[in-house]
Amino acid sequence: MREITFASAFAEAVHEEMDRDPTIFVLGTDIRIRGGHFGQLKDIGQTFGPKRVVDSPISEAAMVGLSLGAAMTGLRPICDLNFEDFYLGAMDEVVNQIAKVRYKFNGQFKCPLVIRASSGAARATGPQHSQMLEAWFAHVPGLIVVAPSTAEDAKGMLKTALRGEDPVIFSFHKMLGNMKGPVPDGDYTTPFGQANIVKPGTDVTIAAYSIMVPKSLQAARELEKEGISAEVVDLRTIVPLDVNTVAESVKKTKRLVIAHEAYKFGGMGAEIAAQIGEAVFDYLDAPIVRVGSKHAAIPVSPVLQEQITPGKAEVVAAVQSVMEGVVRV
Amino acid sequence: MREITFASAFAEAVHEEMDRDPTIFVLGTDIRIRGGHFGQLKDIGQTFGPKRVVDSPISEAAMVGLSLGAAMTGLRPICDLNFEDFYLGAMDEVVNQIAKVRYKFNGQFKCPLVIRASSGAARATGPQHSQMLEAWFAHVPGLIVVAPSTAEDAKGMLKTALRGEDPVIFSFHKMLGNMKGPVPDGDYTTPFGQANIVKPGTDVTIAAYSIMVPKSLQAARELEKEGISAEVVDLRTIVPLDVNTVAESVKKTKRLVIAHEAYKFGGMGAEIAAQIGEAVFDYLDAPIVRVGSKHAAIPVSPVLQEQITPGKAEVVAAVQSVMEGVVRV
Amino acid sequence: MSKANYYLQTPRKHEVTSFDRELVLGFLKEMVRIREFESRAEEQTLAGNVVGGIHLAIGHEAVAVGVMQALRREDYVTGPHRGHHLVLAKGSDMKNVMAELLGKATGISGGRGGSMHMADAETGLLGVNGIVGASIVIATGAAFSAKYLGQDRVAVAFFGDGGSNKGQFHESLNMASILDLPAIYVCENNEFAVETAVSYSTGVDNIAERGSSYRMPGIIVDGLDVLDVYVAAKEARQRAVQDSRPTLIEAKTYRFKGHSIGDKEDYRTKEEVQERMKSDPIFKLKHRLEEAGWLSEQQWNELKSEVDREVETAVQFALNSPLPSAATALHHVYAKEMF
Amino acid sequence: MSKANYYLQTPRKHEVTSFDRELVLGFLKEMVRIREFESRAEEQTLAGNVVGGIHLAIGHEAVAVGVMQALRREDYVTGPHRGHHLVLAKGSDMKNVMAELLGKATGISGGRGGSMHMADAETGLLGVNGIVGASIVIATGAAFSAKYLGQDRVAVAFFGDGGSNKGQFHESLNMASILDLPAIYVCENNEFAVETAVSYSTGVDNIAERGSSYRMPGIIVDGLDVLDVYVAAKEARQRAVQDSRPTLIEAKTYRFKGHSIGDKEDYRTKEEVQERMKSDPIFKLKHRLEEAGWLSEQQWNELKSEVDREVETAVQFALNSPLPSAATALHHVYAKEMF
Ligand SMILES: Cc1ncc(C[n+]2csc(CCOP(=O)(O)OP(=O)(O)O)c2C)c(N)n1
Ligand SMILES: Cc1ncc(C[n+]2csc(CCOP(=O)(O)OP(=O)(O)O)c2C)c(N)n1
Ligand SMILES: [Mg+2]
Ligand SMILES: [Mg+2]
Repeated sequence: MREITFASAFAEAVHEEMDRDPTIFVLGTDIRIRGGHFGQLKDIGQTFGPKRVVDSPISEAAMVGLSLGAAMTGLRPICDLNFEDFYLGAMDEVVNQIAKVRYKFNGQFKCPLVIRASSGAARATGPQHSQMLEAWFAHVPGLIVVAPSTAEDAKGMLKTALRGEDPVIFSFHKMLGNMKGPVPDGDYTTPFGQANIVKPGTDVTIAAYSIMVPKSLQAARELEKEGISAEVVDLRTIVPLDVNTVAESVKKTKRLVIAHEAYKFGGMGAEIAAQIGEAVFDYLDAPIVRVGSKHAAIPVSPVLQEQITPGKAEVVAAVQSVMEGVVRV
Repeated sequence: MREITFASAFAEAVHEEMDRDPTIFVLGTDIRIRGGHFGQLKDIGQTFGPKRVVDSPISEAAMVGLSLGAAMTGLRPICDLNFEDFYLGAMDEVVNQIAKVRYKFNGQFKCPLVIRASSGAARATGPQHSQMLEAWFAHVPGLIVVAPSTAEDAKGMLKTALRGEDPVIFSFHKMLGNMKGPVPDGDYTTPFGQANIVKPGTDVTIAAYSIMVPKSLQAARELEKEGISAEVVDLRTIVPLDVNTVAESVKKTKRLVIAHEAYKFGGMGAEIAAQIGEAVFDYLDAPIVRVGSKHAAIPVSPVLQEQITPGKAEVVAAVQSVMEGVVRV
Repeated sequence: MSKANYYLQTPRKHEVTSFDRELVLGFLKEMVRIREFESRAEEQTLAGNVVGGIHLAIGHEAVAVGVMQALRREDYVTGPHRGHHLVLAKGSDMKNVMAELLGKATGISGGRGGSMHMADAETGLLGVNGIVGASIVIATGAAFSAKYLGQDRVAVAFFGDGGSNKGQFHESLNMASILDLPAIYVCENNEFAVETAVSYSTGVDNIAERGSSYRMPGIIVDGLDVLDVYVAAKEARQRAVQDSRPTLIEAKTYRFKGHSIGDKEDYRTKEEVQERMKSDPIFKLKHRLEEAGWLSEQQWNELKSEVDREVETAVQFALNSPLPSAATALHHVYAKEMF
Repeated sequence: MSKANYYLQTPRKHEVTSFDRELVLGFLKEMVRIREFESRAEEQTLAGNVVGGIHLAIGHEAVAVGVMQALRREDYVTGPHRGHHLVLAKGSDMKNVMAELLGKATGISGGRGGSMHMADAETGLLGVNGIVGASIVIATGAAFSAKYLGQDRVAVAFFGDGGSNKGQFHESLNMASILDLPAIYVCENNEFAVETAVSYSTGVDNIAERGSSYRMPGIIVDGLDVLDVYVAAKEARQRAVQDSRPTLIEAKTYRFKGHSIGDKEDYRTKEEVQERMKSDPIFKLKHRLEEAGWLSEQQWNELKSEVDREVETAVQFALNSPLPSAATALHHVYAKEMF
């Protein structure tokens, strides 16, 4: 299979879907020429022109609100918010409006749109350009939340989003953008709510999503050398959340580590741990351990950032601790 | 001890602290004459006048942003946001600015302010006037999050907030406002980060906060009749979170139910369950069960609302299920 | 991009006889329908039958009717928390509107939304809204959609004087201006946001002047004169569909009732309200029609009793309708049930 | 409440000799300091020593210097992502500013903030900010504080043309107007927000005209002429402290460099930039001083080498400073460590 980057796979999906469906348009800051801050949609503007690729003023509330009004009236917006941190200027639109519009009006309106933003920390992205808010969105009924980790899923899940009927929050981790992976030729979609076992193993389950999937795979390879066989589950979507696949894996391995880059405190890891604790309580041989960022804003200094955000080492340590049955993290 | 309402106790604290400290001011919509939507600060405007009790235009971002700028330069704002749902128009100010200002500037500035809002569902408050966002705020380093359940704590914790150096999110549940409770005479403060065992018991621990404390106490009384002795822990603050008191209780009771009105999915119950699962894994005789709202916006219809938000019955059912060791909720 | 310039226009007086008689009689009837609906809604609230608080639009009738009559059915409308008049004027069945207030299954939003969350896919009503400012952004998107799809359609956002101080107002009007959207922004300036006077909250003499920040005409209309509203809205609709340019209309009106039922109204005097009620928009139009010889007492009585029958039918319908089924509580969260 | 009316003022030309000579020579030096700092910051970025992206203010020097020189040290300032010039002009030690760009422990924010998060409690700099629009709300609060405490102090918010389309702009300027705050809002209109031209993004001819929505003077200044900026800022400060009224200043400038380092700048031509650089604010002031006989070649050379020494010292200081200690990563989240 051909290998392309996560970002290219994402852009391919936009291209193909815009070709297919004339009601899809893109709204974003600096999107028409530059293709967005990271060039994530380079060439889209040239291909589809200013009617369908619309440069926005810096007005996040209006961007998201416009997308809602458009989605209620027959269009399918892709709203590119640039950095995930910029959602914070449009939260009323996302939470009080988009998430609720179908429900509160008793199903009279749907809201098929995608909001994309670059999430997570890259080198020195600092306190206001590094956040991961998926746990927030998961706590809001009405939103679909996806956080793929591979080029294949980026493309397939965006297509699913653009053919679905619900609002989708697409978390695009900055550090995944340039990662390459195999992507099938031709049209395909990736279903929501199906976790993926990306590496089988027998001793411990590592459940992760987004950037922590490749980091967990690195950790698993390192653990292999120590004789520990880790099964790595890529959750892929946060809402819907496929806890079953994790539970089945845990029934086999008896141990679970959950890894995400968002803050550990109040993060999705807690929800997964709580659900697994309920679902397969009797199978667990050790407490579930969570890996996530420590509780501080993301500092610019790489020395400090490394202390706050988790990497391969933290996953390895967490696995070692559950293998010993002693919580060290 | 005299008995006064939660709302009066809150207002007493504002009165006394404003008397004590001239740098405290209140900013809110319809606050000067009416004392806020629920009259929660009635008479404050008359007592302290328009310099210190400032009516605001409907401009939540500027209200919170103004409070931040004022707090950085020597004042202690009490920003009254009316309904917790209205935070959504000021999230950038709360999360990207207030929560981070001390950290990102390396401790050069502090941000001592309180934001109060009415949270939770009352009869027919509907999709945009019923939210509880404490799990969101807990997921943001830099914020203190308090959700008292008694008049005594409302007063004592507001005083602690107004004498502290950190930004405090004060969750004031609508249904608590008129509940009466004993309040000591004279000046006192209630510490943050200390849960309170409001009813001792031996068979099961119920950890709750805000409105779910009185509901859990009702549940405990009902369970008493079935011969089940529940220990009810009022967490009081969400950040800092006193997991130790819960853990100690669980060591004794071996069973835990966590109850909050916020959505179960992605709520604070997950964090508490995950931490208890790590801390006292070997003591647990049954899976931890969480009680929280079901995953839908809060409908106006009371018939429907009752299906979504939890009450005494859901707590009773959850306790019964952990007593049987079978999860039914 | 065409850049129509800002200009400020002040209220105009139109001869009632310069309009079609049936049209104006229709305006009157629509206004009376709203007034009677609101009176019964108040009565039902005091009787304890309404779920949740409601905000009466008594005093706002001419704004809703004047604008909606200038629109076509396919045009989109959004509104704020105070919106019964908008829902009715846009054409929803009064029975379902009343049923919604009572939280019934037959309500326009199935009882899920209540007074502040009514929408009607049939009439292009994209919803009134519990959040101040939200109506403004959503209509902007609908206007975008109409233009994108090449439809002869406009989108109208209603909002209050208080709403004009939200950031969404600024972002939306700027967006509509630079994207040349067929949008109409109608500020119902009733001089108060709850207890807060517009003269205190709003740093400009006329909200319509804010059009100048967006190269958008600022049209002040007498919101108690349905004819002035109607003509301005017609012109704005024309500007929207022909030039694809937005308009800001400020309708100066007055809230004859409290902010919501139970409001003690200690921010204004009874005398002030009495004085202002002399300009009752229904009374004024009725008077003009009578003067023009276009409305006899008998016609008025017929109109009234027709409306009374409709409203009574709506109240009975609402009272007799079933409550929503508890089993449906988790429907419509997503396209397919997920939780 | 005093309600100073809106008026629009256009750029004014001032004779350089109508100012104090030392003052104007000081302006020149401050501007050169910024320019040289920025050049070295660019060099350090290309050398890989800077942590994170930076936004150079080359072309914006006259705005920062003109405004700051009109302020007192105790006045508050906030700024946006593009802010090195503001930090330096407000009086922070250049060494700590450069060290911050390099993410060092000696940086003005201890390496936690980097280019977009510099603040200085000593100079009243309440921070530049990574979020467009945030500077505007925060300064509004500082102005509130100054007035509340009865201090002879003003607060100044800097922001870009792009920032003027954020909701925060609207909410803040309205708030400052109705509360009569001693605030100055300075829009550095450099014609672009990243690739997006102000003529596309902003539905008004001059951002200063938006003052009319808030009964606030809208003052357009030539942002490449430090004297025009200085006089307008002095007047605005006076209006703030004497009348307690806010001012909106739009400084028309131009960004001589890319949005951030690495910007391909395919949204404008090289020729356009060359043409605009003929109005270099430093070059222009130097020329006027020379014409007035107030600046000899020798004086210029001395000034330049003084600045060069300072900047070189700053670079060496930054390069030789230690990195933050990993052990401090969880400090300053709360007043006391909690997690
Ligand atoms: C964002 C937001 N802030 C505050 C409120 C609470 N609130 C509801 S109505 C209202 C006053 C609105 O005034 P205005 O816009 O003038 O409309 P009116 O009620 O006068 O029709 C307020 C403050 C809200 N619903 N949404
Ligand atoms: C709320 C928000 N939206 C978007 C961005 C991304 N961003 C950073 S700078 C910038 C352009 C700002 O333009 P302008 O305000 O004119 O300032 P300039 O860069 O020209 O100095 C953008 C879009 C941001 N930082 N914050
Ligand atoms: Mg009003
Ligand atoms: Mg700019």
